[in-house]
Amino acid sequence: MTEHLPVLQVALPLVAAPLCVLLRNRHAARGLAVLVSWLALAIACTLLSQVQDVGVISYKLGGWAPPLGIEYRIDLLNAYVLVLVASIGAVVFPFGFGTPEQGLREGQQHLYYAALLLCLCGLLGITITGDAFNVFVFLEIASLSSYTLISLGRSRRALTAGFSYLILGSIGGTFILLGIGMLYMMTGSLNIADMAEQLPLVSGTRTVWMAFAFMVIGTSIKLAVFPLHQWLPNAYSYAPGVVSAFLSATATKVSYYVLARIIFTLFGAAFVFETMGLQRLLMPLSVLAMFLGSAAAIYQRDLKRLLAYSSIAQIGYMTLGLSFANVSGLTGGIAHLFNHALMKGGLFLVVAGIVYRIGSSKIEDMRGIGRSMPLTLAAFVIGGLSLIGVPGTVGFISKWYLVLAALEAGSMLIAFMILASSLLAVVYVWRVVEVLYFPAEQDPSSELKDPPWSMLIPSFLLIGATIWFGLQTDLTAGVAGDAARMLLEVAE
Amino acid sequence: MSETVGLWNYWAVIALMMIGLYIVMARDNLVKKMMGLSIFQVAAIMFYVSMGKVTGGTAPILPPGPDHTVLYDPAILYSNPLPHVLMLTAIVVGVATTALGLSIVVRIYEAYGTVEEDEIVVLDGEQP
Amino acid sequence: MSPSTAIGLAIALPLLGAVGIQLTGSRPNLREAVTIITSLLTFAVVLTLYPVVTGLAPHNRPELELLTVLPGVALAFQVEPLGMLYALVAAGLWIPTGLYAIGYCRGHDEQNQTRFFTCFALAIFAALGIAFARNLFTLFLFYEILTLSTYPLVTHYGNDDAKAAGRTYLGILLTTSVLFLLMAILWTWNLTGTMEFKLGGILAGKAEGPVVAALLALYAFGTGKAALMPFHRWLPAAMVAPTPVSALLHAVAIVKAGVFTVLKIIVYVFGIDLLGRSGASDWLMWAAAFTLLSSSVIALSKDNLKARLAYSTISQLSYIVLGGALATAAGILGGGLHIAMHAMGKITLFFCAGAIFVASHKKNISDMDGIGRAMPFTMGAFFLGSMSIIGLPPMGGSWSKWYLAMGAADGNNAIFIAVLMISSLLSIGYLMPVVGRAFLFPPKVSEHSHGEHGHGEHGHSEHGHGEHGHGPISAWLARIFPGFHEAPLLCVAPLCVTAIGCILLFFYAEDIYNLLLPITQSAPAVTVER
Amino acid sequence: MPDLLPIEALLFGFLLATAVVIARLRDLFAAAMLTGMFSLLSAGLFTLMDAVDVAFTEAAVGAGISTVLMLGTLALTSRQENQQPTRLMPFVIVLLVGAALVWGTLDMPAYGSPGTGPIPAAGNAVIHHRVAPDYIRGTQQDFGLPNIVTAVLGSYRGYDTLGETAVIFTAAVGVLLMLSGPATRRREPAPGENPQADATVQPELDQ
Repeated sequence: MTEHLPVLQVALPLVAAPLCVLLRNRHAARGLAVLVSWLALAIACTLLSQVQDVGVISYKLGGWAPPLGIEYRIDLLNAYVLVLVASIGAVVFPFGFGTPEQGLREGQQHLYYAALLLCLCGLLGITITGDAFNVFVFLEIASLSSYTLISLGRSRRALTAGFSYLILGSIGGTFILLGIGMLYMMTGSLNIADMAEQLPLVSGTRTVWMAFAFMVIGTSIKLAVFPLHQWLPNAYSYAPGVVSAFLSATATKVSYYVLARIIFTLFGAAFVFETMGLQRLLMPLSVLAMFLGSAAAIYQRDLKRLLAYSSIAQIGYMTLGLSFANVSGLTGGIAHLFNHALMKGGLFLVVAGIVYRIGSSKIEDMRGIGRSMPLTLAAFVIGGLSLIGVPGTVGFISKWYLVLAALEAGSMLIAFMILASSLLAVVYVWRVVEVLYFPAEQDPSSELKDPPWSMLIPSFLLIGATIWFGLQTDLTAGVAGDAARMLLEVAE
Repeated sequence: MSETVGLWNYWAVIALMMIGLYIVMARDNLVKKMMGLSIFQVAAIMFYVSMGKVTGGTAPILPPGPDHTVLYDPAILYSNPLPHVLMLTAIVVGVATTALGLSIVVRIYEAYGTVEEDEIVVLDGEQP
Repeated sequence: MSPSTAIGLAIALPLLGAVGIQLTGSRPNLREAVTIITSLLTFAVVLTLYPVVTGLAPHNRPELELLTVLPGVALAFQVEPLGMLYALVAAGLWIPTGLYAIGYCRGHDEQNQTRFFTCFALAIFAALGIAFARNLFTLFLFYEILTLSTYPLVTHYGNDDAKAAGRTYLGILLTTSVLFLLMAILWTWNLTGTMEFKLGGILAGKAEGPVVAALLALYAFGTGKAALMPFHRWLPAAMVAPTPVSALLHAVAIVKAGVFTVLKIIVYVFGIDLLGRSGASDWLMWAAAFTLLSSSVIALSKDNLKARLAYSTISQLSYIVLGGALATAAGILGGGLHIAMHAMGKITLFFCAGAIFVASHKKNISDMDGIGRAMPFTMGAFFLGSMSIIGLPPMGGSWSKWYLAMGAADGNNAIFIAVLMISSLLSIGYLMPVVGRAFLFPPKVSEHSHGEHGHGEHGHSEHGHGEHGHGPISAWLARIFPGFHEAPLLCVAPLCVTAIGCILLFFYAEDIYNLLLPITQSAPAVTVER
Repeated sequence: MPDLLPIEALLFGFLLATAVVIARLRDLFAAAMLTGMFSLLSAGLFTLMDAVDVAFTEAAVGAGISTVLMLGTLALTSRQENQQPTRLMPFVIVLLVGAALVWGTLDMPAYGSPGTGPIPAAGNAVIHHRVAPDYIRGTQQDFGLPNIVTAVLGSYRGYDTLGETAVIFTAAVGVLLMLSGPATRRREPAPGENPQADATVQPELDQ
């Protein structure tokens, strides 16, 4: 049984999705989705511990040996991402259990859960597979379901947001497809490990350079690397709350994983950073993202939009970590992948709870509600402190590694910039905290109270995790460090 | 024949691809964007199929052998079957994207009364 | 109780107290009992550590390691002399401040008292964490907790003024700590591979010349709580808060956390040897001297009593920074002594300012003519506190100034003796007129009606409390001293205690001196006995 | 077979012309018909490139289903595209991307080149020597099926096919969710209002 866990990881949600449609009952569908997400988490955790014990797991689908057949190849990095995606799913899916799903019409809910499960399946599939074309297939499953989920938002602008994402996402997906094609043409293989072996023989060709460029650009669109981020603010602002939480915590993270895989496993750090000089482009763009994303967040009037812009800045931290090409930087980037997922997922859930109570995500409508929703306020403050990077929270851990990486790379300036940009986070987080905390001129309606426990518990699980993993970093920074050393082929 | 002459096929594919991409980026009409996207995707498929072609080769179908079996004859030159396999999937992905995109377009028309992006931006108010 | 347990208990008690206060919020008397009992217990636990520190050799300090956060970076505590002193100050002064806060809040009918006392306890928790921090990470963690836990206190009134003050407060403290202090910590880690405090410094041999000076600048300005100019604005801004908060800020925990951090870093990260030898701290002496003199001058110009005291604090903090920057044994000792002396003196002054406000609703010094006749205890205490701040015997403050001057002389920086003298004269200039006006000036006729008005208000809100709210003792006092209009007993008693404390410190300064002496052991051969 | 070259060139010529016309046409109905045409032409091209399965699928799915979807959408929305100014920026971007791609082709194996062996090198069509021969041989040995594409699709890369099915299913779920959306959001055009060519719509805030 355990040897088939890799395929179960993906197949379970894939099979559950049509079941949801067949059930045609929202309670049953939701129950199934929650159950599957928990099982997926259990599988992911088992896989991670297996990888930690025995090293790389290779699962040959249908028994065909790679490069002939498709291989699932699980090492420390993707086991870690699997755990992240599955845990976010396991926490987010039960959010608001028992309350009516927002913005959905009667008779749609089971389809909604099918789409959520498909998205989970797609993201897990991208992460686990060791075959380049298979990445594309699952990328499309994840993308199509996320276009749908985003378009389900209550405002009509969700539709345009979903459509823009569909256009940009498809362009990105096709770019990745072209890149894979060119690599296949030059190496004759689709298996990532096999490709990586063949690539050094042709790494001087213009075709491979273009393949690299197209794959990086395609992934960067999905990852919302500045300035390819335009789809993100609208998508996360207008999507249903749970979807924003789920996607912000998983979709960009998986894209980051793909980018790391392309850079370090497929092409190799030497090619990417010495021949192509990617860091010369990625580093300034990341720094710009950190500042412009945060600066834009300061001026937002909608809380979800604020968080979305903050995501662009946080993605800047992650790509910055990548661009240092040293162990500390990569550890910081990979750790921040996990950490940012926890805090942003948690914050979006908190906002979803607020929206459930007051029916709006506009900051001006939230004056003084912290008085009647103390737990929500507390969760928001902790999540916000994490975004800022206050010690004792996960944000600090990521920042720690990133600044160290900058110092190791001899760049005092970048180190200062990382810290300075976190001060912008202070501004946008505290702007909201002030609105929530200080009483409104007129008394808010006294019936207002914290959202139901089915919403509070998932929010607090993620927000609490930002503190837990801020002090206990074996799973995050520890595994991230091991993964970084593995990718950079540095001995411990 | 210099090596670049043998690449004209790819260049034609790239030209098609770029026309598709141009339609996606430059046109405001959402249906037109979807048309551009499908041209773009078909061109990408053409790119793959082109690389599988072997001059003098034949379609990757084995000839029948005796007793309802098939014959493997190393002398027969086949075009590469793998790009074909991949592109069957890609075509389906393309049409799935088109279907979903168009259904969102229908909903946008219901909500806004238009499928022109510039008008939608105006309707959405000051924020882009 | 083993010393390790005592450390954990000392830090955990205020945290538990905060939880207890939150839980008993609906029953004020019980809540106040929790505050008082917790503060007494905490102080008792901290006291048990005192003999441990004085009795053990420097390399054998009690420790408590909670968990490893990152490889080589632990959340860990250790008791050493400087931290012991700060812990004693923080835990010790929590008792009178707590009592005073109860009196003040009741006398003033404050809103959200539960939140107030919870955050107060949390601040003490953070302060003790800072005091016992074994490494830079732990120190930074609790430093930030201290900043955040005091934010609700500073913005207690929740109006626009409070909001603006909160922004300044949080803005400056977070900006400096994240941008400079964290940078300095990470840089130190990058240079040395450790964050553990070590007598003699961890940077010795790892950094030279300009790097040391740059690091010191990052540390000194990064510790925004030390209020070195130009990062001092938060301190006057925070004056919008209730007076017990000001006492907490100025005397008990916050600013002392800042100067304590600076001293601790100078002693345990740089090492007195390194700084003394390299001259990397020369600029810091001048920066401190500048802050010291200019804020004294600003204090002279302030009519609002609390604002004047705030600038006085900024000035006095720079004495301590200066002591550290001198990087001589006497300088460090003087700085350390001044933490305790200034705390006792300034808490007295703030208690007095609050008592005046509670009793007569007066904020400005120009309105306080003749107030000493109605409030002899308060103004008497104010006089004693002022003497200590100025540095006149028989007050504790005289010792710390003496050692600071010695430190300046030892390090061939005699010019700073002159700076200290001038500053002392200036502090006479801004403190003594308050006492003079209170006792010597007759209440002005035009002010009298205002005073009557204030008196009427007082009779309306405070006097009532004095007679009915605070039981028979107050009533009895009011009967035997009919001309007095003192604040409630819970306000006046603590300030009398701390004023007496100022005098006691004069006589017990040697104990503090002996406590601190081990940390200067690696200092240049110059000693104070010479 | 050099004699095929002109036919392929002709087809490409038709395809390019169709694409340009689609880009320029403002009658969306005609444009939709032309996309069907485009798919058929490319199906023809695929046949010439020996990709009969792809050609068949493209003809059925691309020319058939896609066109029907487009026409259906047009029936529900508007059939005419607004006049709009030509934009320079997308043109520049497209030109740059195209130039980059062309530059990238310069080290590719020539079209139709059979390649010289399993060693990757610039200009060597290694794809015909790694993996693919195993599929051709394996199809006969492992399955005894005539169609190699079907064999690979069903077995070696069967998992992609499962993914493909999942993609269709995802799209189906998406379309169902979209088209059965909450009716409250439907906005009926006001009486007499022409939903098209109404460029002077007043800005209206959402909800």
